[in-house]
Amino acid sequence: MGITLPLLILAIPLFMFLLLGIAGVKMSHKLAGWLGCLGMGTTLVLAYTVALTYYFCPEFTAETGERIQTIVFNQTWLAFTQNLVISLGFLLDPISALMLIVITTISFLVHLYSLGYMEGEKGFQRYYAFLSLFSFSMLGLVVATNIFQMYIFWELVGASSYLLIGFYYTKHSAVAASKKAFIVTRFADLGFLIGILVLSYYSQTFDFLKLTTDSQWVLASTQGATFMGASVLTWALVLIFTGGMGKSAMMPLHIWLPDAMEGPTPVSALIHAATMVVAGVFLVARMFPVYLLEESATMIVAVVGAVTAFYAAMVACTQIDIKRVLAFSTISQIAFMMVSLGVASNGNGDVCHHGLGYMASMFHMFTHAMFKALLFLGAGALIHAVHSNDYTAMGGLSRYMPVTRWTFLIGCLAIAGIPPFSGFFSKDEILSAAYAWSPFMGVWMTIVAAMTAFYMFRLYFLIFRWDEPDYGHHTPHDPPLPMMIPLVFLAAVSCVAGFIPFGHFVTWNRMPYDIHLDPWIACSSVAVAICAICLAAYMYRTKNPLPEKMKNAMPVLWDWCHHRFYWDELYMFITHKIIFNGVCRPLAWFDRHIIDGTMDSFAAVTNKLSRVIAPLQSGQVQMYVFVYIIGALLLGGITVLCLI
Amino acid sequence: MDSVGSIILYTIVSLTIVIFSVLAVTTRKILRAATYLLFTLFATAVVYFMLDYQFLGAVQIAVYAGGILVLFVFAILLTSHPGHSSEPLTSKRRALGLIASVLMLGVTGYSLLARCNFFNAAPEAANPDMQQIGTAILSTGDNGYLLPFEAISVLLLACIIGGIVVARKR
Amino acid sequence: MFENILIYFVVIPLVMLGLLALCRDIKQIRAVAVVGSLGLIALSVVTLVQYLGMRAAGVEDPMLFVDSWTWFAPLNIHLAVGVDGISIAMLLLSSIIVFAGSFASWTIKEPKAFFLWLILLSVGVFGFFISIDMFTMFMFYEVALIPMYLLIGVWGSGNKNYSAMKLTLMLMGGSAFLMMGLIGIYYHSAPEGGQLTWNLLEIVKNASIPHGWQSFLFPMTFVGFGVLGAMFPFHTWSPDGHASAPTAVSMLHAGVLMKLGGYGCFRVAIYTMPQAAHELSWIFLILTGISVVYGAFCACVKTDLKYINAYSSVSHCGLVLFAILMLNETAMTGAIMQMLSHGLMTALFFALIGMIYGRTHTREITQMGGMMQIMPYLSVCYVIAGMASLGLPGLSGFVAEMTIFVGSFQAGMTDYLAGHGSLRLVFTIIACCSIVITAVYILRVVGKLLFGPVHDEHHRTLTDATWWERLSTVTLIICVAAIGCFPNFFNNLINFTFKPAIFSVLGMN
Amino acid sequence: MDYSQFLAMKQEIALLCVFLLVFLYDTFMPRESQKGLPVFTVVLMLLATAAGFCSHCLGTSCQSEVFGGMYFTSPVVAAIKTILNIGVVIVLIQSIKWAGGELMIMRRGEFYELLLVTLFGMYLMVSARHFLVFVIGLECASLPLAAMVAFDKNRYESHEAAIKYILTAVFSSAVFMMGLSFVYGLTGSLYFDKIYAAVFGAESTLLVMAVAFVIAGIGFKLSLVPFHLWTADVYQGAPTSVTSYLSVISKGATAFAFLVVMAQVFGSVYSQVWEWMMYALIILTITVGNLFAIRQRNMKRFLAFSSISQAGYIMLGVIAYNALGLAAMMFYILVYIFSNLGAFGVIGAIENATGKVSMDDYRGLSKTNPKLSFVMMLAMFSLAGIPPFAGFFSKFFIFTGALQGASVAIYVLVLIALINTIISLYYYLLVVKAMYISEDECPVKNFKSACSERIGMWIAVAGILFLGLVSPVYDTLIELAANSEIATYFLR
Amino acid sequence: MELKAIYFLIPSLIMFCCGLFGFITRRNMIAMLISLELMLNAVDMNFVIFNRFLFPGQLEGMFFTLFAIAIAAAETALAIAIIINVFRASHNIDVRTLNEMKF
Repeated sequence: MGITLPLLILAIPLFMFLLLGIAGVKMSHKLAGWLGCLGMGTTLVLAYTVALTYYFCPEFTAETGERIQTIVFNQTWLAFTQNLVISLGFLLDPISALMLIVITTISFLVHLYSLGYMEGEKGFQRYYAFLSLFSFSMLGLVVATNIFQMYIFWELVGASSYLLIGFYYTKHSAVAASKKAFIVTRFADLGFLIGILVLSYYSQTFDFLKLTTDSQWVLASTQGATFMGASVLTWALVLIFTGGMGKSAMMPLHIWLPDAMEGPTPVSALIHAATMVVAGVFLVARMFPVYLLEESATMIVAVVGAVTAFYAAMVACTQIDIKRVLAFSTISQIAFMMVSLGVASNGNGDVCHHGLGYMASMFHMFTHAMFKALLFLGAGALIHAVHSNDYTAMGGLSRYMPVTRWTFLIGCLAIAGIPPFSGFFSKDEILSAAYAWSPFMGVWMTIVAAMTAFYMFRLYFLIFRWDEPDYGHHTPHDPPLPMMIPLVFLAAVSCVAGFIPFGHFVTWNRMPYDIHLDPWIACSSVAVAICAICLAAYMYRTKNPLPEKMKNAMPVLWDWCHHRFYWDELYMFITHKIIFNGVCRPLAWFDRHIIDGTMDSFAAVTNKLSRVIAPLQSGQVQMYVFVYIIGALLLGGITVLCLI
Repeated sequence: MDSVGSIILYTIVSLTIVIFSVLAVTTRKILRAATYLLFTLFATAVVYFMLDYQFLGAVQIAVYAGGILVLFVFAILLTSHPGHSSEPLTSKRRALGLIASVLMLGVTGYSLLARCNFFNAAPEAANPDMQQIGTAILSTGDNGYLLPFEAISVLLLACIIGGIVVARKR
Repeated sequence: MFENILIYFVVIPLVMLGLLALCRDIKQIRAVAVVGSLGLIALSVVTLVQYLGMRAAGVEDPMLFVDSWTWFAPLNIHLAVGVDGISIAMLLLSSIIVFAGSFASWTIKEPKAFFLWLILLSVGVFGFFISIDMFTMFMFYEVALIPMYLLIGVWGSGNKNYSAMKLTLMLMGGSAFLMMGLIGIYYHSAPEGGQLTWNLLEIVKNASIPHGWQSFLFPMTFVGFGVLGAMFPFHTWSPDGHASAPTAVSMLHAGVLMKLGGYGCFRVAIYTMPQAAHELSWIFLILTGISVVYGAFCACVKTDLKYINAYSSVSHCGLVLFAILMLNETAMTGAIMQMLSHGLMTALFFALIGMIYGRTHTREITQMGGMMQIMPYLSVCYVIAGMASLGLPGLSGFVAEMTIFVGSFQAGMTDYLAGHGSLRLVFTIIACCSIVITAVYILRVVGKLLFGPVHDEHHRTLTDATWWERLSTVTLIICVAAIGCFPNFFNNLINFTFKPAIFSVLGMN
Repeated sequence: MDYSQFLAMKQEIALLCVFLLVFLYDTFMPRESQKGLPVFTVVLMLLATAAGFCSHCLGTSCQSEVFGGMYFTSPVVAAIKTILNIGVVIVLIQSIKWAGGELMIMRRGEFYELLLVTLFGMYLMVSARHFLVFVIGLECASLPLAAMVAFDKNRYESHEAAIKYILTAVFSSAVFMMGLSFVYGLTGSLYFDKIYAAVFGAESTLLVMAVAFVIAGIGFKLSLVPFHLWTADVYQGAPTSVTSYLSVISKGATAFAFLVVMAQVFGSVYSQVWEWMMYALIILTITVGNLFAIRQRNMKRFLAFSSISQAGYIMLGVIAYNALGLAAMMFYILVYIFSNLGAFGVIGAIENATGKVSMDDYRGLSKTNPKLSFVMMLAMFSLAGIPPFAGFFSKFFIFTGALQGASVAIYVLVLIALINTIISLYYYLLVVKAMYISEDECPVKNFKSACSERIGMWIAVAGILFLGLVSPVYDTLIELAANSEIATYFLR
Repeated sequence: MELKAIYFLIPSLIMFCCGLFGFITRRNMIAMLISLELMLNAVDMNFVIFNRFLFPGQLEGMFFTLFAIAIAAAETALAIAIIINVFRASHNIDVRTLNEMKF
């Protein structure tokens, strides 16, 4: 494959960013919007060309059937040492090709959708510029040939996410949310960075191919190296995973994602549902062969994923803001993917169940991107219609917004895992992998799947059924065409995506693999999902006091769930009370009063001394003489004493 | 072995020096101080004579007693009323003076006493005659004092000019 | 003498001084300033090109354009010049900042005197960077210090008398130690009976400073330069000084002058006394490591824009010294990159702060807000500067910091595994933490100052940047981005120096 | 009796000729042409300086010892005399305006005569190799100064300063001569070389006391702490021209003479007796001078304390005890002459024009009198040792000279001295601050200073700017110093 | 009994110390000058004594004294002139009133 197309895939969004960023102010909204769409459209076409060529062109398949990892180009960017070199390149392999498709698709749809959604907003051009920047960064991230390139784009997506969350910069909450998102992920990135440093010290390379193909050999020097009881490799991998946790909003570092919903809804769809937040999953997948080496690291991935999935699902059941529900659902679903990756390892340096987990994770990443984007865009349409994020302002909307309603329903069914929608297939694979790893994990994840179905349909019913609030003279209606097209398209994809023979494209060892449904697991999961949907329907189909009763029955649980288990408050306490008031302020005080005070006190002491010895110069000539003679005598006398 | 006479003379002279020095700086009446100074200077001259430096003794009497002291007396009469006594010393100032002079006496006295060759008696030596002195003062060679002699003339001239310019009314 | 290109780095500013003295009105002054600083930029570019050409032709000398003219023969003092990649990078940086600074002080009051002092300052800076003779180096170093007093005292704001005095005195305190160190080096610059010299290259070649003396002279010189490099606990001149200084002076001071400290530590202290550097670096590692996080933490709670930036400078410049002390090729390269990067972005920051202050007449972030709506251009620039500062890839800060971290970590791990203690490693990790703290205070400022609703309705009437302000900021932004996007060019430029020079000294590689 | 020996004293004779001519002019010229006296003196003095300088250049000022070794001259001695001459010329130029004033009409001639005699005394001091000549030189250099200090008849301070000066000076010379008497008692001679030979191995309590008294006596003129207390009062009270003369010429000559005495008389007991005394004195001098200077508001008093601390730095050249130190000291003196005279030139000009001498009156001076404040600033920077002004070089060289010793003690001493430069920079900057930064409602009005004052200031500025940058001056000095007879004492 | 150098040195030293005491304690400037004369006189005596007792072969000490007497005379004359000058200006010769300039 020539380097032109891949290069263009990266170059066009970057160019669009610069163009819209610098010249955008002078453009009309329409022009900027269409330019953005055009750019992204071109990228979409190019990306599809590249990805499909990769999947279907035999030159990328070895005789064994293994898909070949190809570095299309790799340009040295910064050479730290002979071995440690940051290159900017383009690595084409199954998962990057997959991500190319996902990113460009969703990004293009969001571009299109935003034409309607963002119409008339101040800073429309800026919005498109940032979207392009994000697309560029995300594409750069997934095609990274080395871990440092990934880190670079990792930071860039963080920054574009910051800019987009804070798009409504006049709103305090948006500014705060963007700041929070950036800092929390920054903190995680610190771990990522140190992880990279540790790993690269031992491996003496950043290169993914070197790291993943001969992991054993490259990392041989870590053998036996331990730090505080754990092996160095574990430390490195866990630290790198910390970076992934930050971006993918895993449990202790998830707090930024719900707040990130302050950004425009299409942005949430693109960044905080479909693409950026799965970067953590992508990172672990990318490093998967290395993770295989270390049992405890995959264990941690799995456990963190499982806990997060459950936690997020619980919280999602109690949220009022529909975007928050979706956000927690995203967290939960990404956790599914993490779990899936974690359970792909059998703990002995080999994969478990033919590496089903890995495939399932990628599959779920793909399907989730589609249906979650659909849900977010649907939510966007709703918000666009009623100008509120809370479901309390909605209800009975199925009458007014039929298209939205049906597409939303498809999304809900997909996420709930109802066949034949796409979510069913991918989730089922994950559950299979989890059962294969440990039955407990399987059951746990099934419960989470049931909760997923419940909260999604709770949301659905609350929006489209329940009781109709007073919309006044401003009746809601379906969105305009640019917003409609993406909804319908994504709904269609969600219906059919499950039938893609995903195992033929993406597996851990890049060998084709046939998916087979385990009927027991499939049936059980569908059964619990349907039960959960029924429960949701029972509780929320029409306005009734049942939810209120439930809430009052378990006030503590509800409270904790509603307040997201007080994680935000905890963080607030740590950052404001401990770091700010406990460290920064005392340090600043210390600096001003102790350090600076010392410096000033030199001056003060000098001044004081000068005042103290002033009487020496009394103006009395007899005193002068007295000092003189005493001085001379002392001078001589002390010398005499010293000599003796 | 010195004669008894010279020992007696030494005793008188040294007592005079000590007593009148002390009196000169402690008396309240300024004119008396000048008089005591005169006695001290005379006693010094006597010491010079004792040590066979007659010329020096003569110079001492002529210049000091005859010149400087007269100057003092004139100055005293010019600046203060006769019989006027200065105010008593403050004890603080007196303490300072005592400290300084006792310290000086102690340290230097110790140094002098510690030096054993100061306990030599005076060796016999020829009395320098006037011709010797005169030659030395105008000689340019080793131990000749022509240069200081000329230089001090400049100094004296300068002091005259300085004295005039300072004392002149305008 | 005048066939050496380097000498023009001093000649041009001197000619500018002469012309400025003749200027009658503001237009002429501006013309002189702009043309002169453009000339300096051109000169540094020409030097760069020639340097690269000679390197490409395979010239392996540690320094190029080396020339030496006797000055005080009895003491063997020469006016010796010479550059390597590091100096050239610094020269480029300085000329760019002088250029941007001239535009940033376009409408200063009493322009003639101001520019006279400013250019005198730059004489010192350029002279320092081209010198390889310790005496001339020191002389130019001090030449650069004193104009600061008047520039801050006369054109400054706030508590300017105090700040100017404090800055000057503390820096002179540093140079007191420095002078002692330099003279000490001189007296041991040659083996017994050899010709003593001030020339750094010869000193390094002789390598004759006895070990005991090194451990005395190294701290002297390092502290001496370290004061200017804002090393904890000698950094306190920096916040006050920067806060009171006029815009262009802050730019030049934080942008270039503080680099003199780092450059000097590297070029004199470590270059000539490698053994002591090995043995004593731990003390200064601790101090600089503290600087890095300490400055960042302090910046988190300050509300005056200039204070925030000054503390941020403490943190970033601490990183420079920190990296130098790692005695590792990569880290040192990173240190130089960081000097460049910090120089440019902090100059940009100060320029912007000056421009904002010039409009709002306050620097308290609590009294401002929503500037993005009022002066979008300046605000965007501020965001870019902030992003550079917190290490966004594509801008200069990232490259520099990453090079430092990678290098330091390598050094730290090597130390640790060799059983030399984990100090380097621990402090590397502590220093890495600064990227988070930096993000905190940068975003805090950006959030309070630029975003959010307009705090003071009076601010609504304020105007956005004028053309000269735009020119000043755009120049800096382009440079910041250039380093961020094409780091390897600078990396190679700097790196080439190490191999022949420093690392033969340090006995590495 | 070989009176041709007087011919060896070329510079002294030239000076005395000037003195005589001035005397004759003053005495016999008609009243109306008396106004020409200042210029006449300046011209004569310039001629004398040029003659001395040329004789050096022509190489005729070779080393010679006359009067049985009482008087000694050599290129380096001639050089210091030339340096003093240069300073005197500047002082004379700067004082033309003041001396031409109405108040001085009756005393104009005397002023010049006294000044020349004191200069003669200093010549004797630096050339003396016998203590009697030295004492006469010392007295010659200090007694007429008392009269000069009292020149401002209408200012009470002037009288007060004069009386303080004469009383302490005589006291000091009494102590000094007491020390000399001990030296004589120990060694039996007053010739430097004989004492040098005799004093070695004769260390005793008495010798220590003698050295202490000698140091005190000379230190008095150098105003080393604790023998300095007269300085500030006298500088403040004396007419500005006299103060400037006192602060640079007198100090420079004495410093050189001091080095000669310490090296050629007590050099053999350097480390045993006086090295530590000097350490103590230098530290005290620099520190106390600085501490007092911080709080001064009167410019002349301020410069008095500054000159005290400068004397401490000059003494570093003595303690260095090597040729580098000697050269650095001479260079320091030269630079110090120019810097301090620059400052005094401005002070004098302002005092003559407005009568103001307080630092507070200098506020906003840069607005009204930019050139004056510029000169003042250069002088301050030079005194503080800021490059590229000459003071930086002189300070650097004197430290370099001192550190050649390489003992721990000398490093500590230099470190203390260096730290003191910070304090000194502080107060020098206070002046700059007053002129450039502080605002005042009624600053000194713009005025045009007299031509002579301007010439004086320009010369000072030229010296401040070029003495350091132009290396031959220092190179010559170091060559002279290295080949001088004093240098041979350092090596013993 | 023999007269030794020290026998003369001690009175001379006492004279010097008396001078010192007087100089520090007396308020009258002329009295201070008188004290100074005592000190100078003591120095002169020292020279003579040393010359006589220790180095009888030469006359350096004597000559020094000779010149010192002249110097003392010059000093005194000048000092008295200045004192009279001060007296004219302030009608006071109390040294303690001379403290216009201090600190």
